[in-house]
Amino acid sequence: MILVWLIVILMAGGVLAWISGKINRALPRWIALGSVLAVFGMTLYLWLSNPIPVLDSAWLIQFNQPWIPQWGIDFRLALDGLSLLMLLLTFFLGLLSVLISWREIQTKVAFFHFNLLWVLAGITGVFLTMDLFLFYFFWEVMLIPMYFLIGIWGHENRRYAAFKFFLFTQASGLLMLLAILGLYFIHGRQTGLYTFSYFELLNTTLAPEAARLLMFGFLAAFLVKLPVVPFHSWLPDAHSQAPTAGSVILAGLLLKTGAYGLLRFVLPLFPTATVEFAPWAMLLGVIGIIYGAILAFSQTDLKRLVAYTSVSHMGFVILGVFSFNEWALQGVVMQMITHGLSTGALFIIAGFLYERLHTRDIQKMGGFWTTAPKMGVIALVFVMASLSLPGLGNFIAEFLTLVGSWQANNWLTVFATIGLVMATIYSLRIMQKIFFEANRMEQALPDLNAREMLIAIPMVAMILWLGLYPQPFLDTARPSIQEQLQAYTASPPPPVAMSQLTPQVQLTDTIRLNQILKASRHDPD
Amino acid sequence: MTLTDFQHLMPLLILTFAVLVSMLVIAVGRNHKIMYVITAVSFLAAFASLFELRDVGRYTIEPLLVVDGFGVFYIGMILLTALLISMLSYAYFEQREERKEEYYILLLLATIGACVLVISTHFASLFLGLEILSVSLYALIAYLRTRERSDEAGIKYLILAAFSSAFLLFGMALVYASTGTMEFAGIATAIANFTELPLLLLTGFGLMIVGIGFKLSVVPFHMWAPDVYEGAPAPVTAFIATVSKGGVLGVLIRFFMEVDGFRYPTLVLIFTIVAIASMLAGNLLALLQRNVKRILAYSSIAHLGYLLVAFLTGNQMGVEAVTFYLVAYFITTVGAFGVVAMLSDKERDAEQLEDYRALLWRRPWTAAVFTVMLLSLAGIPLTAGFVGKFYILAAGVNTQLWLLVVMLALNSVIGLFYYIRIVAVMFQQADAEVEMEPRGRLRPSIYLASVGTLTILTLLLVYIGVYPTGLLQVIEGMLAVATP
Amino acid sequence: MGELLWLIPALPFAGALLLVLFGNRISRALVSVIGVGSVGISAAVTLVLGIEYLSSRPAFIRQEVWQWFDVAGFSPSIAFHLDALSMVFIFVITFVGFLIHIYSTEYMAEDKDYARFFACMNLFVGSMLMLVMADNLLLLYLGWEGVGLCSYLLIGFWYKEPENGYAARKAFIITRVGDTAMAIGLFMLFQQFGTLHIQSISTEAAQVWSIGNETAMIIALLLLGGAVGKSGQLPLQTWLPDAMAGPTPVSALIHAATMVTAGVYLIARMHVIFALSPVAMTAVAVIGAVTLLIAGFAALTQYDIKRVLAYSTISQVGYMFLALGVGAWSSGVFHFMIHGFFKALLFLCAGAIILALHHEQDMRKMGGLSKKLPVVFYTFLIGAASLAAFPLVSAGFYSKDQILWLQLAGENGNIWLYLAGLLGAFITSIYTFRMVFLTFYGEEKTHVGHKPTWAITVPLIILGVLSFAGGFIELPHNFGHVVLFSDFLAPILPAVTMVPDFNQYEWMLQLLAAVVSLGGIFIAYLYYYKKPELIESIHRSEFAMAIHRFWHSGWGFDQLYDTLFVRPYVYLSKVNKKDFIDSIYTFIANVTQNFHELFSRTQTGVMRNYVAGIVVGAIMILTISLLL
Amino acid sequence: MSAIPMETGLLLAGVLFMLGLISVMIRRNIIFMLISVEIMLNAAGLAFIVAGSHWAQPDGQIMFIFILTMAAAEVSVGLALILQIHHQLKTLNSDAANFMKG
Repeated sequence: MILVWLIVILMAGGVLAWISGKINRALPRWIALGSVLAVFGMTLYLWLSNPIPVLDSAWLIQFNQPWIPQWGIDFRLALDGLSLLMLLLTFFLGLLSVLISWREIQTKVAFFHFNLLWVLAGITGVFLTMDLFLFYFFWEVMLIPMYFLIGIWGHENRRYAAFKFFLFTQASGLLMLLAILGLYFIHGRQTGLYTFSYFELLNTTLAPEAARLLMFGFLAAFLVKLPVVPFHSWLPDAHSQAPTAGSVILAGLLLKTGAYGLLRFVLPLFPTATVEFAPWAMLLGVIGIIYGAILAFSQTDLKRLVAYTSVSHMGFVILGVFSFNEWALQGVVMQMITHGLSTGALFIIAGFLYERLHTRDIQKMGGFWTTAPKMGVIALVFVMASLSLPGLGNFIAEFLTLVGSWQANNWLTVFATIGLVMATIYSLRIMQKIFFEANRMEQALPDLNAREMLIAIPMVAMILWLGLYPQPFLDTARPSIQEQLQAYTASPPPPVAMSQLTPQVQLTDTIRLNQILKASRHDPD
Repeated sequence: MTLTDFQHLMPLLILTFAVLVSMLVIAVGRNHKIMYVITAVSFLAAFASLFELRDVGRYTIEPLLVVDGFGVFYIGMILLTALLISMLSYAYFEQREERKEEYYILLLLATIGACVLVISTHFASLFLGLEILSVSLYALIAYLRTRERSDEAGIKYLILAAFSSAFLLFGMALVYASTGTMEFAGIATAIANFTELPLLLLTGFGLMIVGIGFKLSVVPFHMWAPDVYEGAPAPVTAFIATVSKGGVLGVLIRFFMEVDGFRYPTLVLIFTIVAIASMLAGNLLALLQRNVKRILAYSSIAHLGYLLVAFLTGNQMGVEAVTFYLVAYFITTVGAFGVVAMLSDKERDAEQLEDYRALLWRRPWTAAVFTVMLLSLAGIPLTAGFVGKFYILAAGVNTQLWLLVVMLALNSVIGLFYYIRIVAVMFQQADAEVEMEPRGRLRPSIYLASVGTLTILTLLLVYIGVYPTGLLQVIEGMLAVATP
Repeated sequence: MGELLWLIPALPFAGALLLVLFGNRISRALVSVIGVGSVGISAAVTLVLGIEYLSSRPAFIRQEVWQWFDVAGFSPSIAFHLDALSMVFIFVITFVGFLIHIYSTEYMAEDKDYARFFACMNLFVGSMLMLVMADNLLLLYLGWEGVGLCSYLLIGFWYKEPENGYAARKAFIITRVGDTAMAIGLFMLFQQFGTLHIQSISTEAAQVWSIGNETAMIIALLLLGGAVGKSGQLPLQTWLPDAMAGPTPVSALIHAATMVTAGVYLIARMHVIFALSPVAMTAVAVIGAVTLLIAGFAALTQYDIKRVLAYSTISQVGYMFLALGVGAWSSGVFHFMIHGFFKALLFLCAGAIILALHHEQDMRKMGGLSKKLPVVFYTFLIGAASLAAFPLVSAGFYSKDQILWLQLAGENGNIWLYLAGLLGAFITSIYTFRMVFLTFYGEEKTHVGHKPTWAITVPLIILGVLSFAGGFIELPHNFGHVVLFSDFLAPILPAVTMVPDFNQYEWMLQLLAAVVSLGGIFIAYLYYYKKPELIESIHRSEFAMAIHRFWHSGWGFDQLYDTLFVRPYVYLSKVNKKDFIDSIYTFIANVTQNFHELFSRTQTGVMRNYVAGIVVGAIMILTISLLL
Repeated sequence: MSAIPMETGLLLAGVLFMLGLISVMIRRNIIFMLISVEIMLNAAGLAFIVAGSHWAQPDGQIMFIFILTMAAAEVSVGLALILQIHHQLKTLNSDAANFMKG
């Protein structure tokens, strides 16, 4: 039931916030803060009260209630480590979103918070549901409020951005719906049991051709959401036009639903088709890493720049997912969390700057370190996170991903690693243009105030924690990752498929590694 | 005709009686409110009489009509829709000084026509139903006769409808000529004996499709729709978009299921082309349109295309999908036009996009209702439109009509654009020059019925969107007996 | 023992953290106490541990602070490893670091970002210690990147000047190129061994691979890539001269004594892998030889005193690589230590001069400082002698001579490498004393402002003593034969296999080296003190000036990279700023819109057209139904 | 009784239908368009009668009566509308009634 409460509290809070706007302008903010705090507290409690689960049951809590029995649709929620982590991230960023909007949003406050909470509710649903119909349902539910957030409270070009965001995600989502339906009927014909239950559908045996088509249906939605080049073009617009809270949620959470979908659905549902597609997917990932990095370098709109860095960073996710090993997947999960934090933080800093300067053009900025050293330090931390400096969470994520992807494909990993150099190039440009050099503005930039520090400090603390002691997070994710990988452990991805794409470095002792892996897998520690 | 026959035709009789009473009342003295109450009560009564027929099974009134679950459900749908439309009409017509009372008579008559359509099993009853509907509509469309557009729409609809009726009739004649019967069942038997369909019959079917296609406003017979939608008063537009089309679609389904037209690749091909063309043309035409009523017209063209997808599956699931979608579509369309009607003033309807600018801030609840309606049309979850679209897609995937299904998905995206565009206009900031409340309005109490209706519609829409099980059960239960 | 190990890096980190959090709110004196004190205590702890270590002589001491993470058997720890090799490095880092911190209190006294400076310096010392104390390569990588960050922050310390920022970014990016290679090396190592624990890898590699193994070669070359980037070796050396944009103590600590030698540490640390691959070894040696020559020639032509020293650093690190490349591990490390002393000394002297001359760095505007700044002069002279390998009395002579000697005496040596080293030594002494003569002799050209006080002079003197005496812990066979240093390292770093019966030539080679060094000094004396007109004659020759310009620009590497990489990248980025993929979608949208307009045109509003539409539809339907 | 073959009768109806159709297409005057539509309806009626006589059933003729009735109703409404249009547009040219388009 607690899972249902999470969603219900958010939705009810949203409605309440909307209504309360009639009474008092500040009330919606407090209601929103209260509801997010409540769900965050509940999730934290769940996390702390559940010791690291043992291997054979990845699922911590399940909730099941028939919904549309005619079609085999249940209101089925379930929580495992992966979902738990995603929820923690969701509510953490949700909390920050409420806080950063405290001063930024001054028009239609009540409706803003309604949308904010409903986006969070939709995202929560996506991370929790184990019924494919319900999944699609939530997948769409989170879009509308997001559309409003961008379209109403966004910057100058908000309508265009909102449209683009909506159309891209909808178009891809519909393809996923077709694939879900295809899977539903195939499974139904096979077993006579027509159901959208994730757990049942996992047992579907698919002809290779069908599997491939269905996989592409799912991929369409997730790759657009992630986003993978060449489906990324909604993202820079949406990210740069959204209000700060919107950008944080977009970059921090909505992109993660794509990654989550890949992990949760694509991997276990289509074990053979994914292996076939893996080299191409990894190639897409690498292209994304490099392409995003190159484009980020030349952007002059700060939020647009950060948006392209997201494209680049999300390339690591798909690279990792299609490596099919635990290191890479742990890296992916870490990347989801750390990227959520670090990019969210960069957007927040962009928001702080925008509030003070009313511009996002970095060519007009410069020399802010002199007057705003606190902001400078915090920006520095997250810029460094974005170029994956060791000691910060992003490094663990990207290093694990690359270690894992190296096992799968050498050359692509090499190019992905080169992406780190490019990350350095664009990241340092951010620091240089904003905080260093001479101040081009007439006015002095006020440093962060107490509220802003309250937002920034937890993020710095989190990113350091994730960088120095990520084990609690890794432990939480482990059982579910192993579950997702079950179909792959029996047969590692055939090297043949990879050598078709790229010449391989000759390696002599790969067998040794496998032995080590096996040994370590049996070892509980 | 026996007494039981009359019992089974009770809803129609109630409506007919209401028409007669209305005429008498008008003869005695004009009173808008009384007429309005009579109409609403008669619709309610007719609908209530349907409960008697709920478990009717299949009752045939030889040779013209059949009352079965399918028919009862569709009649119910039509009656409720007509009721809702009449509820919305009151405020709309109250602010117009013209004679308002005959409107309700025409509305009742048109509803009777539609009801006859969906229970007809004979060309004659089909024709009669259709014409009762059409002729009433001619008058309804041009009802606000001082408006140029109303007249233009009326004459366009009249000429074109008569023109298409000629096609339909000629087609019927040819089918009759080649089969020797005008009963659906008889035609089915006759066709079953042919190894290959004779030319005459095919031509007949082809011509009939023209006539039916016109009423459904599918491509390429759709061109009247935007003009008529624009010119007609908003409630009448809602009526055309829902009741008229629903009735025709009902009889089409009945006829096709009866003769099992899905066996003939030619017919399937024609409908496939029509469906795809309707989806594409409808959505593309609506894309940058700035007149809301025209947008809704084009969108209805597209929606008929979607419906045809489910129709083309040619099985029980398809019929259920069509029916479910129709319910959702009816609610949504009535709701949307209801909003249009509510925002209209006595000079003109609120049809330009500009009229909706910043509506969300001026009249948040109206805007919210309209947003929900538009989202339902777009097929976004939490609304009935989503479940309906899902049902259609499911039916399509089930029958593996991949081309149609993919086209549907693609078109949904195009469609999304213009629905969202209206939503975007509503939450735009108001320009300083635009007056917040431009027009003098009636007493708020007059709008009570409209507001209530819209609220009900919205709640219904969300309810079905969130919990469609109930409606699904009803549809499955009612339709199970109907389809052979 | 060893419980205190974690304190060594932790103290500077704590200092940095304190300064970041409260630096702006506390007095300068307190900042100095925290900044200098943390490193000082760290140095003291090092001393305590070092004494303990020397007295008990364990193979190594390991301390695990916590397990970093554990993913499917990949379980690196935050753990420290102390053995002789890291001992040497820790010693240099903490002590030289401590001295430079003291020095900085005076050098940076006027700067308003005093706290930020010390925060970065402390952070640097901490990261550098992390690097050399790490027991696994991932932690090493953490330190490795950490020092890169600090280097970036400190080069760009005076951030108002865009050039400084440029230099800082250049340093970070170019070293990151090397780091990337190294990271790939780590991936491969992990794939091979399932761990990044250095000891395990070293033990296993020796068992699993035979000499010449291809994988070992690739890994070694990749690690070399990292080393080359960090140590400013060819082909990634171009960042180091520009890095002189930072404050001079930074140049002394980071870009001379410690960080740039991280590559040396890495190779020495992973010597097992390198030893397995002759190709990689040759690459190391050749890179070292070529770099030391190129940088030497470039140093000859610089006017900026710090740039001379920067090129000299590149060149001297080249010697270390040369040593490592022939398997003379401990000689390389020995030279690192000595170089750390004298180069820090030289930089600090240069800093004192620059401070005295109001931030004037051009040697052409210096001169006659020997009287004005006597302490600086004499300590500089000691440093210069050491750098030029002045025979017998300078530490540099012993460390460099050992390297040159092993080029011939070592089994892996090569006459060409030897000659390159010898030539390098000759050039070194020329440019070193060019510097001495230009700066301290001749007439005074700029007024001396700031006279150094104790905070500057004491570190100079201590480093001067070390630069002089440091050499005596390792003396050649025929000359005292003291092997304290290589003995100390022997458990970790194997000795060079010598060519048999070669010892009798050693004195000849020593003599040659001495002659070369003195010859260089003499030439510098001749050209830059005695007969400056000789320089004039060079300046008149077109050809000579062309070469001069070429060398001055660092052999044109900057221009080359600019053309090859920087400009294409920037072009590619700028030209696609609007993202051409976006235009694909715009195109689709436009096509849809065009369709809309096309279709809209059919809705003419004219009834007869609608009739025609129906007729066309009817004809189509009839055609289909009749033809099919 | 030598019946006219059904095909011939239908052909006649078809021709009539085509005539009506073509004149709807080429006529601009709304009244003439209405008349032409009536011709088409009558063609359909004729076809019904022919078919009915072929099958020797009264159904065709019944249908024709229905059609006549309907046509009458339609014409009455139509003429009223045309009057209104003429009142407003001062012309019966159907092409003039094109306020609504796009």
